[in-house]
Amino acid sequence: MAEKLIELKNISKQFPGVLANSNVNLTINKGEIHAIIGENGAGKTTLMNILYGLYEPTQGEIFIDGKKAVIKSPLDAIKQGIGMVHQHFMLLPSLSVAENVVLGSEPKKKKFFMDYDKAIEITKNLAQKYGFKVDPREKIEALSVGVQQRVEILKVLYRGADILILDEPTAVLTPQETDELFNVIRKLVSDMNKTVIIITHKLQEVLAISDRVSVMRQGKLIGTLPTQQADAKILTEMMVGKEVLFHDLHREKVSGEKVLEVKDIKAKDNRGLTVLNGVSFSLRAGEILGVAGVEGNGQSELVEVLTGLRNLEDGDYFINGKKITDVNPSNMRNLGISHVPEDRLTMGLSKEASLWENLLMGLQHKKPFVVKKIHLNKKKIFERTDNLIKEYDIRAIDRYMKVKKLSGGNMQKVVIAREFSFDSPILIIAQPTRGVDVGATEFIHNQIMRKRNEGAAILLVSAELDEIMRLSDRIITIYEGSITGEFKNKEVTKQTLGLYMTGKQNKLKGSEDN
Amino acid sequence: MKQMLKEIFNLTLLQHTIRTATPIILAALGGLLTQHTGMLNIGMEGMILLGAFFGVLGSYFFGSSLMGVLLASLVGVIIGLIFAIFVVELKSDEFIVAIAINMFASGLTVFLLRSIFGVKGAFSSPDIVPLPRVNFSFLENVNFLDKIFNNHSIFVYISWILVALIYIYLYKTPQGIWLRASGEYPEALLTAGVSAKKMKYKSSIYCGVLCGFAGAHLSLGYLTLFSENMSANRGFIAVAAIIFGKANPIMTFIAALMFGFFDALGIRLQVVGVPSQFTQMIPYIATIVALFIVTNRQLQKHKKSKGERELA
Amino acid sequence: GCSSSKTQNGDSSEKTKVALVIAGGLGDRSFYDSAHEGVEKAKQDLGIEYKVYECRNDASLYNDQLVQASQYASIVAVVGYEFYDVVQEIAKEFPEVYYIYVDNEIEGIDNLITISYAENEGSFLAGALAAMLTKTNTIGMVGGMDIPVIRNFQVGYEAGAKYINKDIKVETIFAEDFEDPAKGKECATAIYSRGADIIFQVAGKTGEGVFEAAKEQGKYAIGVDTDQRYINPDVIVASMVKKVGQSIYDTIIKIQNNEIEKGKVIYYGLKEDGVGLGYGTDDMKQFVTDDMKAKLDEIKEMIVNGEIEVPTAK
Amino acid sequence: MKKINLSYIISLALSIFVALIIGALIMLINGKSPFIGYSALFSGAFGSKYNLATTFAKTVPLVLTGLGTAISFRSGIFNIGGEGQLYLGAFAAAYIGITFTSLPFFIGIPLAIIFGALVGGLYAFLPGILKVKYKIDEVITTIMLNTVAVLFTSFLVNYPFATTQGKMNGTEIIAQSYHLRRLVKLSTLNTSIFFMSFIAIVIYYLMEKTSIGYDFKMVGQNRMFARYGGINDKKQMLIAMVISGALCGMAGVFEVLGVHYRFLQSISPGYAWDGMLASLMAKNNPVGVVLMAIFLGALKTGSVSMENATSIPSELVMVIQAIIVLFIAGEAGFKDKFVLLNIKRKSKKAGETNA
Ligand SMILES: Nc1ncnc2c1ncn2[C@@H]1O[C@H](COP(=O)(O)OP(=O)(O)OP(=O)(O)O)[C@@H](O)[C@H]1O
Ligand SMILES: Nc1ncnc2c1ncn2[C@@H]1O[C@H](COP(=O)(O)OP(=O)(O)OP(=O)(O)O)[C@@H](O)[C@H]1O
Ligand SMILES: [Mg+2]
Ligand SMILES: [Mg+2]
Repeated sequence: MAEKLIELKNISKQFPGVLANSNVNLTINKGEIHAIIGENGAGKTTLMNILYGLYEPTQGEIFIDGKKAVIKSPLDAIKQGIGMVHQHFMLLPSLSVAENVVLGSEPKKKKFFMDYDKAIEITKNLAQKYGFKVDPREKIEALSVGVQQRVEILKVLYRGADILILDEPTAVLTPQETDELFNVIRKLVSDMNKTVIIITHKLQEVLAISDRVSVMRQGKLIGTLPTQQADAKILTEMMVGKEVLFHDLHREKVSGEKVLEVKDIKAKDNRGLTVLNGVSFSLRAGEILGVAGVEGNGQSELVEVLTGLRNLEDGDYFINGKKITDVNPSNMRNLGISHVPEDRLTMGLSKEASLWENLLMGLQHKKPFVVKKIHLNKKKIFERTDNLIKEYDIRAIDRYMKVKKLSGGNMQKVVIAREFSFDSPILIIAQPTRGVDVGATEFIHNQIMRKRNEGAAILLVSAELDEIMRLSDRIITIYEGSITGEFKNKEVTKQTLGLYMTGKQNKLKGSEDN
Repeated sequence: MKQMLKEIFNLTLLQHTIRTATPIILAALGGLLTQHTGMLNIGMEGMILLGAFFGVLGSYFFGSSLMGVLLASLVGVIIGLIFAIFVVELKSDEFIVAIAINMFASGLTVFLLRSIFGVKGAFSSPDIVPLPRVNFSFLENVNFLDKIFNNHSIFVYISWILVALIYIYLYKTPQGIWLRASGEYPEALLTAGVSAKKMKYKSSIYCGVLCGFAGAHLSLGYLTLFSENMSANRGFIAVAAIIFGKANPIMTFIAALMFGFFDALGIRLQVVGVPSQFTQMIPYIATIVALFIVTNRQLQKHKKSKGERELA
Repeated sequence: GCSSSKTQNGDSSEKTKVALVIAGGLGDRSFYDSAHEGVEKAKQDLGIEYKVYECRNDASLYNDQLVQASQYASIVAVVGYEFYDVVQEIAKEFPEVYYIYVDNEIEGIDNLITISYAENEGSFLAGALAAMLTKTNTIGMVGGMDIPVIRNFQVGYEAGAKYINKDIKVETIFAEDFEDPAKGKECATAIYSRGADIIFQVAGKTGEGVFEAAKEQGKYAIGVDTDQRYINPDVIVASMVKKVGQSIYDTIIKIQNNEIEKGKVIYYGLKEDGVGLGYGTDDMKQFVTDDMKAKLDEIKEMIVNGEIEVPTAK
Repeated sequence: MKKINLSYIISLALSIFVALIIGALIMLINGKSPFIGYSALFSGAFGSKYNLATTFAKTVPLVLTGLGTAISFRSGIFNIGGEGQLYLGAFAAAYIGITFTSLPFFIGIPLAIIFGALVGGLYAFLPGILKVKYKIDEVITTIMLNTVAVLFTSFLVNYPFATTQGKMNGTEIIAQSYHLRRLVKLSTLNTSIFFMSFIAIVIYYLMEKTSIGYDFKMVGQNRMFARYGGINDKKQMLIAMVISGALCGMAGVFEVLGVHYRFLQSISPGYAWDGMLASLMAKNNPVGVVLMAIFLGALKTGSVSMENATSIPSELVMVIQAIIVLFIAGEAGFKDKFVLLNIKRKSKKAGETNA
């Protein structure tokens, strides 16, 4: 019988207007990997934030090793040996890796000054010990999310945590990175007998790594069961409360015109380094072209170039065969491009604005939503808003609700709803289901496929190979700013894609030379 | 012509520069701390004024300028605390709180001026003990060093030392890192087990103290009197210096000196017959021009370095 | 504001009510305070009661304060050139109220007597004195702002100095601020550093800084409006006094005895003793020797009987 | 939506109330009667036709500068330069008024208003372009340009445009045809209040009901999002800045045409700052700005009568005003703290019942 390490006893958390957790009882055993799953807004993060001392529960108690623990602040939690890797990274972009790792308990010299050399040494050693590849001197802002994640984990380990909480660690990771992460986690548990709590929306991950799994719904803990006894179907039902059918997506035969084409385009990233050198491909109506690639190989910039958000340094860009000279966002929108950006919070939405305002963006100068040139036609606007809320089943109080109060899954639905409602011939979609729960993911996939079947040309960028392989008709792999391969979906395996994504193989040699 | 330039550009110009810059430097050093914790503090105007008044009060009653400074800093602590409570705890708009503090300060000082000293407008008295002046004998034998750097009021030198200290504090100590972090990404700091609120409080209190110094220097070092609203917009100039210096102590220091320099220049140009309205504009226009040049250069550099990376 | 407390005590029924409306605020230790002394004196001697209405240099209050004053008092003393427009309007609205308007010139409104001071004449003497005291043949002046009133001081001052010594240097700086002593100090320091050894300040609170500079440099300064020597007898050798209080006081009496000629401008120059030099009290160290004073009286005479034509600023 | 506003009004009223209580204490400590004090304050602001008029006369410039601030702040560009724009706008109007003296009012007045607005707008364009094109912080530049404008107009009225009658550091009186009619005897309230109301409605409409206002708001809230949505963020910021400047310029125009009938060297006692205060306190909501402007105007006139009628010195009144402002700033915070307390209390009960 495993020994109990943490016991949460009927924890409740009331936010203004929302009961985020209600009478949750959860037990974590020593040395186990415990998965927590649930829909967006189910209360997972809140519960963990309570355990980590970020929120004070409105009710309930926490026991660690059978003793009642008072955790009023993260510091208390750290002292209790708890460490948390947060859903949204908690790293200071302007500081170096080392500075971030030791933040909060820095090594000192002359007991007043920060000892940088020591910090760097510490970080090096830690990284070696756990087999991470990171340069302690690099600034965070220069790192890919994958690496940033490792820094987060180093942070936790540096503070000597025995209990690691990982909130959606894989949401932003590539398959390779996910595998690496899981290896680390297993190592931590087996070799260093640490205990891990992991939150994720991806069931196959749960089944792959966890010993036990707890399911939350609407703030309540529905149940905990050993992973052996679980499968995707059971867990989904527990999460959603009803059966979700994953029938295959219905794919119609559509053969459309070539609507978008780029020839040998080049672009620089924010630091002025070339991240796209000579990318060429074309996109037909009624097809989904998947772009597979490890984060940071230029796919983000590719999307920004195509949507006019980043300037095109070199190369040609055609839409419906016409060469585009003035590439800017409003122009591209007028040319019929819709865009689901990879980062909804900084680009896809205005958190402070209401639902209707967020859904209006892009139409505010178009009839019938504006009349007499500038007058906003609220009646029409609200009509549309409410329809979209229904159609895309966005869980919100009303059309006036501020978007920041929605859960991530619903935030994403807002973006999808807006962009899809334009009925644009071209859709450029990046990371459509990042951090989104199963139900919502299924819903979004169906919407994308619907668009395709209606004859839209869709460029799909995703770090999730499964997603790409489920939706795409064709797949191109991108590595270090160049296309390394192109495949018909059915004719390629994950493994092969992996090779091309990591540059280990390259069909179109020579495209790199220019 | 040559004669005229001689009359303008002489050692007194630099003395004047240093004197005028000092109160701005002191206040700006405080303001840049709150700036780093994410609070733009235009309440420094009022904080300086209070410092000036309580400096005089302390010096007058205890017959010691040190007591004046202590009292001024004490009041600074209190006002800093109030600012923090409203901005950090009650999440009030820092502009409004600052404006309120400025109103409060100019009201309160006038009120106390009359209820304590029984005068309105201004109070000066031989019993106000001024801050000591410092004289380095080793400088005396080099004339221009002597002229420029010798026998200023003590806070002139303190302000220079503080520039260095605060620079070290911000960039070389854990505390400094936390302080900056609390502005850049409070949640990150919090999850690392350090209270961002606490750092914001600290910065606000430091700011109060430094503005207290600025005020005390104004009323006990620069002058030996108190007069209504004698802070005369130095708080706002300090804000400008901070933004100009991107809240970096050294850059801010330079910005303040620059302002002092052009102020001195303005006054001297008047003596050679430029209409006063225009000479008094000089510091303000100069600041804008300087900003333009600096930022432009940065933009150019950015472009250039981009190019270089290209080749690499 | 403050002084209105004086109304509380005593039965206000038969007492004449006087209002003092000032453009700035009390406590300038010069112009406005001098006016305040006048009404205070009237209160002591004539048993009137009064209230002070401060506008604190807020243009939006000139009208309001004047109206409130007119509703309260039967005699309203209005101090500050700023009221030029407003006082004319309001005076027409309250024909039963007497207005004593200080520091400007308006004729033809029956219930409005204006008092105009010949600052230039007083400043002429100040200039002459400065010229006599200087050992460096360089004297200075710090003005609050480059505005007509102040320039009127300036021209008189320079003329006076030149009268004593026609190739004397007069350095003038305007601080463009009446409330910044620190700036005043810098202006003065700049002038002293250019060889001047005596400065005439016409800059309100900014002028306080001039005295500080004089003290620090061991040089001389001349005060303004009231006899400011008491502020620092060791460096302030004299003051160009503008007897605002006195003139208001006199006018109140005239009004009470109906000796007033309606709608006239009363000039207070040297002749009327409205302006002049103040040497402080005898317990103070005197810098101005008796023969200097004699010389100054002589000059005064010549100005009074028109032998000397003092220029005016425009 | 409506609900939120209501709760906001309530908590606002509460915080003002608390502030007044503290003010009362201060008066008591100084041996003054709060009742006399506050009744004087109130009647001074609203007591009679005249007082009411005076209050509204004060609000005209506050509303205009307040809306100017609101529109720029909402667009994410911070125009602190209202004071300077006001001075130049005022002078521009005066210039028209003393130059084209023969124009009939129905041409002259609009001309003066438009020219004043234009000058104010242009003066705001400068920091605006520096911001969007050269990334120069607009807060500094506008603060600096304030002083420049004040000094420059001061030069103009003391040399080239100095009046010849009386000692006044101002321009000549503008031609009769430019004078806006006074509405209430003795008070300076004039027809500019109608212009002001009209402009306020236009700005309200612009900010709340139009696509332009929508663009402004989106740019201010999240520039990335705005650009992504196809809005030209830089252009919007620039436009907002110019409108802001024009409004502040107009505030100056009306001081000349309606109140002083000439440009005065110190024509504004910091209207733009009070306007900014109004805008901040109203969270840049146009309707709120108008209400706050009226509130501040009333506070100003009221406190003047308060210090005249009672023996409460002006500086004390100022302290009380400061406290009121402070508590208005604290409003949101107080509310949150209060709500949280409630939740705690409730859930405690719940917990007990559960157990
Ligand atoms: N700071 C907060 N203020 C108000 N309500 C909150 C806050 N944090 C969470 N909530 C509410 O609590 C609910 C649960 O939030 P929580 O983050 O725990 O969900 P989650 O399970 O982590 O969702 P996701 O899977 O998207 O991360 C949310 O739907 C939200 O409405
Ligand atoms: N001020 C707030 N009021 C109400 N709910 C909030 C507030 N802030 C955050 N939330 C909710 O708290 C939860 C936690 O916030 P968080 O940023 O983790 O969103 P999330 O749902 O986890 O999104 P994602 O999974 O995409 O990161 C979310 O459900 C969010 O909607
Ligand atoms: Mg979460
Ligand atoms: Mg999530």
